[in-house]
Amino acid sequence: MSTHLSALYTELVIEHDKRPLHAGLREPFGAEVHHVNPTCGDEITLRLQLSADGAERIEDVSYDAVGCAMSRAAASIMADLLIGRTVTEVEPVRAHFEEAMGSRGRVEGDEDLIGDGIALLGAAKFPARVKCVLMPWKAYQAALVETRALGA
Amino acid sequence: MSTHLSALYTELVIEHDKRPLHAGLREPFGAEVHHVNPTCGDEITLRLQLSADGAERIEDVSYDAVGCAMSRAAASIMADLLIGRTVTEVEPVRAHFEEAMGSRGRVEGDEDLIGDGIALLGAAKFPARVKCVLMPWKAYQAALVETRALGA
Amino acid sequence: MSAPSREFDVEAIRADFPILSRMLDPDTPMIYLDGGATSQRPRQVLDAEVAYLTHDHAAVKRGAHRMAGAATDAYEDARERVADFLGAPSPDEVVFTKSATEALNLIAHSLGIGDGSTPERLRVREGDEILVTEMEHHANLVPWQELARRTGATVRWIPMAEDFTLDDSELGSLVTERTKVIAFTHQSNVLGTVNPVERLVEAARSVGALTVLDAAQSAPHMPVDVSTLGVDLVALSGHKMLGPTGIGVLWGRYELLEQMPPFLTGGSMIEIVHMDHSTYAEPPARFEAGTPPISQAVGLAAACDYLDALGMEAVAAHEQALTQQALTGLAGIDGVRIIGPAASPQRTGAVSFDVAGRHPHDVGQVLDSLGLQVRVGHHCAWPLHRRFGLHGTTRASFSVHTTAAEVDALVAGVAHTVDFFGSFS
Amino acid sequence: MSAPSREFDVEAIRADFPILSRMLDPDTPMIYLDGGATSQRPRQVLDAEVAYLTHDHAAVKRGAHRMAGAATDAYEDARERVADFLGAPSPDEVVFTKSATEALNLIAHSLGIGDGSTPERLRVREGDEILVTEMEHHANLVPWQELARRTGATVRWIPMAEDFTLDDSELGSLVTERTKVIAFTHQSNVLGTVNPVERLVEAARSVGALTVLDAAQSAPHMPVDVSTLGVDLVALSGHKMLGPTGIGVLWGRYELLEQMPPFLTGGSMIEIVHMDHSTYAEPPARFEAGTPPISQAVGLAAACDYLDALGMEAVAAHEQALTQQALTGLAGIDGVRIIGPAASPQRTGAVSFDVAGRHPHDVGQVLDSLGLQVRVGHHCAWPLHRRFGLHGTTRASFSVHTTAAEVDALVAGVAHTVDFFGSFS
Ligand SMILES: Cc1ncc(COP(=O)(O)O)c(C=O)c1O
Ligand SMILES: Cc1ncc(COP(=O)(O)O)c(C=O)c1O
Repeated sequence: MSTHLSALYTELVIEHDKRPLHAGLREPFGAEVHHVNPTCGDEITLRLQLSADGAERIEDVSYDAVGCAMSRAAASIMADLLIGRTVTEVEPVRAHFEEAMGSRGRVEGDEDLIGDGIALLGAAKFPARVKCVLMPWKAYQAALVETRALGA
Repeated sequence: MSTHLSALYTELVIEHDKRPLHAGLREPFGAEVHHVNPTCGDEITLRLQLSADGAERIEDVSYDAVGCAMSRAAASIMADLLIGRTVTEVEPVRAHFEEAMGSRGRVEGDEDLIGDGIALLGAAKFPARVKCVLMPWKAYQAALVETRALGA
Repeated sequence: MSAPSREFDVEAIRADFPILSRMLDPDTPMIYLDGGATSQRPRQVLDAEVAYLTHDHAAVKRGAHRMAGAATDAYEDARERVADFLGAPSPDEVVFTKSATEALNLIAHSLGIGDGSTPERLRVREGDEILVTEMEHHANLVPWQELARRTGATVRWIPMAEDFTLDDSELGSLVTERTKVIAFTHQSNVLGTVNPVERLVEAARSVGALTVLDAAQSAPHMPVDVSTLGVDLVALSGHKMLGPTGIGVLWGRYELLEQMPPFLTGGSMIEIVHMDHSTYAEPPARFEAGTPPISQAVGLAAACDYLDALGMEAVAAHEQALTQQALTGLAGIDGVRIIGPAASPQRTGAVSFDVAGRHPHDVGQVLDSLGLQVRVGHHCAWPLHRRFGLHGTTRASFSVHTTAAEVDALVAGVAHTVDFFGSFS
Repeated sequence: MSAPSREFDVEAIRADFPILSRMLDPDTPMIYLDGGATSQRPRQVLDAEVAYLTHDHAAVKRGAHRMAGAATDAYEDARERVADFLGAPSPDEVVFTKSATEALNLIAHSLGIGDGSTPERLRVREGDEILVTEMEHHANLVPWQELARRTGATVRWIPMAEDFTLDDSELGSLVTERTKVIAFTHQSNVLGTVNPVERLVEAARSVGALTVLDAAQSAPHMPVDVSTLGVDLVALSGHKMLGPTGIGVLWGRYELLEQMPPFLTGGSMIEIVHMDHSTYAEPPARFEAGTPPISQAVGLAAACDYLDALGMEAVAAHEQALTQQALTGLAGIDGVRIIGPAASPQRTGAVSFDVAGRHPHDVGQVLDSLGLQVRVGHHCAWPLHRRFGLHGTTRASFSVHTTAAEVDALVAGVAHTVDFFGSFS
């Protein structure tokens, strides 16, 4: 088996794919978005609930993800990174993860920031997979914009 | 000067271009057609008058041709070949001329049939010029169809 | 494993395709099983294009100089070559487009913009119906949806039967006096299903509807003869039949093309242009606005030469054998389900399958690690996948250069994939 | 005769163009002066395309396998390269089409098919006006006529002044609140006239009209920087700028592309497809239905590399010098009249002329016998010719590989032509 492959499908990724964290669609939520990757047909429905106190604490991220192991694992890991932190706190996490994923392997990835997200960076060398892994994050960003718009 | 060129622009062609036979638009006529070569913008307006006796004798071919020397000479030579003969008589002339023009020089051309038309066959080797030379004949054919339709 | 036919020397063919010697990793040769998406080009096609470009290139149809003559000859000879390949009665029935997609868009747009001078048969209007099938590639579906949106017509479709062929049991009620167009694919790019052209043509004729055949996935794999198929308009792609990208073909009966309004407008398709109005040239020029894909036409003609030298019957036989080999091999793997009519001997070109519990993207990734280049996803036939409750499939597609050994490697690779994912606790 | 600039080594450039060594007769070298119709390709462009095709070719954007990745990278890198060549702020503003003609048709169609969700600015409707110029190539005129016909809008035009530049004295009354689009060429393919982009953009802005620039005849010859031109949409052809046929470019401001409805529909431009409706992807994908001209994009990127290595300022200076040399030489021949602004130092690329009493076809024929490949006729700008009472002109056009000696040969050839026809009694 090629080393590429073992870098992609780690035990951790398969574990997140099989038993995704925070999966399912829950109430309450501030906004719900639906994203599609038109090339492969993958879909994610994502709901975001922020605290009402103005601190923008992420009280819940719930989702329904149809897709490959990488994309489902990415959603699981993301939800776990987001829940309980404020939007401001997770912004550097998101930014670093996106940068590393887009770097084709040049940016190593800081485990202190992105936690289990490290396990996904094997996909950075496969441009077709980068989209899979980033789709949940794009959905989160869109949900954030929408939540703010609805709240305003 | 290349031999090709002298085969194209013979004294005879230039003479027909300068002093075209039967040029101008005259009455009476059975049908008038207007043809255009969209690639070079050449135009011919052609009128055809057949005898009223059913013999389809070509009593007059009158025309106004805007175009290169080859196309103007072709109109002049054609009118001279047509006038006074019946449609049936000139059909072999037309067919042979068209065949020789389309043959890229393979068909020699029978002077007994096409008379001065022989002088135009130098153009057969230049695909772009074949259209110029055949345009008056196409106009004649269209005018014939129309004359018959109007007469019917 | 069935041996390739004696006459069909795959190894000699492979030597014509420079890209086939590519390695993906130092020890992983590339096994190209994605000809259904785009084919590779034999050296003969590359060379024809380069020879044209280094010797005869100029603008076509617009020049009096000798280079323009040479280029025009090359381009028009290519049109004759393609007409001949398709059995078309005249090269004037062959329109060069940029792709099968453009050819289908051309038809769908042209049918929507006629005016009083256009025969009713060639005008899709409010209340009219366009009949497609549930297995269409997006290229033969979305343009019709858009035509319907613009005109107020309705798109209806022949549904799929469980056996992955068309369910034409309701054909009688789907084809009505309102049906203006029946547009369908010759061979499904996913299922490999070959559609019953004759039956659909007959149904169309009974109500005076036009037939539009998407031959993008048949022309590369089996004889396609427009003089016997009975359809009115045909679309195909150069790049799927060993030719260049950037060129496609619309074939149409001349008497129809002659009455169809132009789609793209501009240079070379006009008769007379004034500032406030223009008139248009006869087909095929009417449908070829602007500078056409000249060198690509030359390349496509060389691809026709290449395929005809092999013989399309032989190509079909070769690919049918590979297809049967793949179907048999894959069906023997636990958890693998063939998406397509497994028993059909006619089918060529492509085999799609589902691996239970595994997303096709993951399947494709493992196969890629073994050098196997297969396509995954909905293959631009999303409604078809939805119909069968699938998000996507994995598709291996075969070409003239595919060997039985490569099909064996595919089967082994899929078995390995199942094991690989099964190995995680 | 002005010497070519020191840095601009034309002989070295010529060595890159294999076709330039072609002989037309055993003693007649080919002198290619028809780059305005289509340019020739340097070896670097041919090689880039062949390298891609023999090493990386696969379908783009649709595959998970490594070949698809390589092909997608090649294609998207080409988009970045073209964006960079044009000074575009983002590659997402670059749409690959099949030609400048398709790019202009795309715009004209898209502006005609919007619905309630499309901003008014991007919808041409009954009563609206489209302003063009009297010097437009048919590609930037006929699509607007057709749009007007389909929508009930009106095409108006800025007329020509006697000096072969635009007569913009009535611009104030031509540009009104009804004007939705001002479409004009950057440089005339016949006259060489360079239009006052800034003034026209200003006029358009004053009424909120879109500006569409036809850069087919400027991009190959002078720097074209969309970030400073101020126009909204730009069309150009690959094959006129040393690149392949079968590829063109539409550049547009992203905020406009984002709101424009798609033109061609099919695979790769969709978001979701159902049998009865579909939604569409973001630009540029939205405007690239079907398999795009992949190897052609790679070739075009190589052409951009080639031109940038020479430097577009240097290219412009080289061609301006040749143009001035030709203008001076031709003006000295009795009976020859320059059709174009003889005094303009900006103009590059093309010189058109009329030989008194001689049809351009006959002029071109004599020049061809001398190896001089020039174009004759209306050059797809029929209304312009009609305006000046001409049935056609003879046009010599210059490229990076044109030498001062070739321009001398042109001038001598035209003098010879006049003598030749004068020699008949
Ligand atoms: C059945 C079918 N029709 C149409 C097309 C569109 O072909 P192209 O992308 O060359 O326009 C394809 C290929 O993608 C296809 O498989
Ligand atoms: C000014 C101008 N616009 C548009 C075009 C059309 O370009 P293409 O034929 O590549 O579509 C041309 C070339 O013929 C041109 O000269």
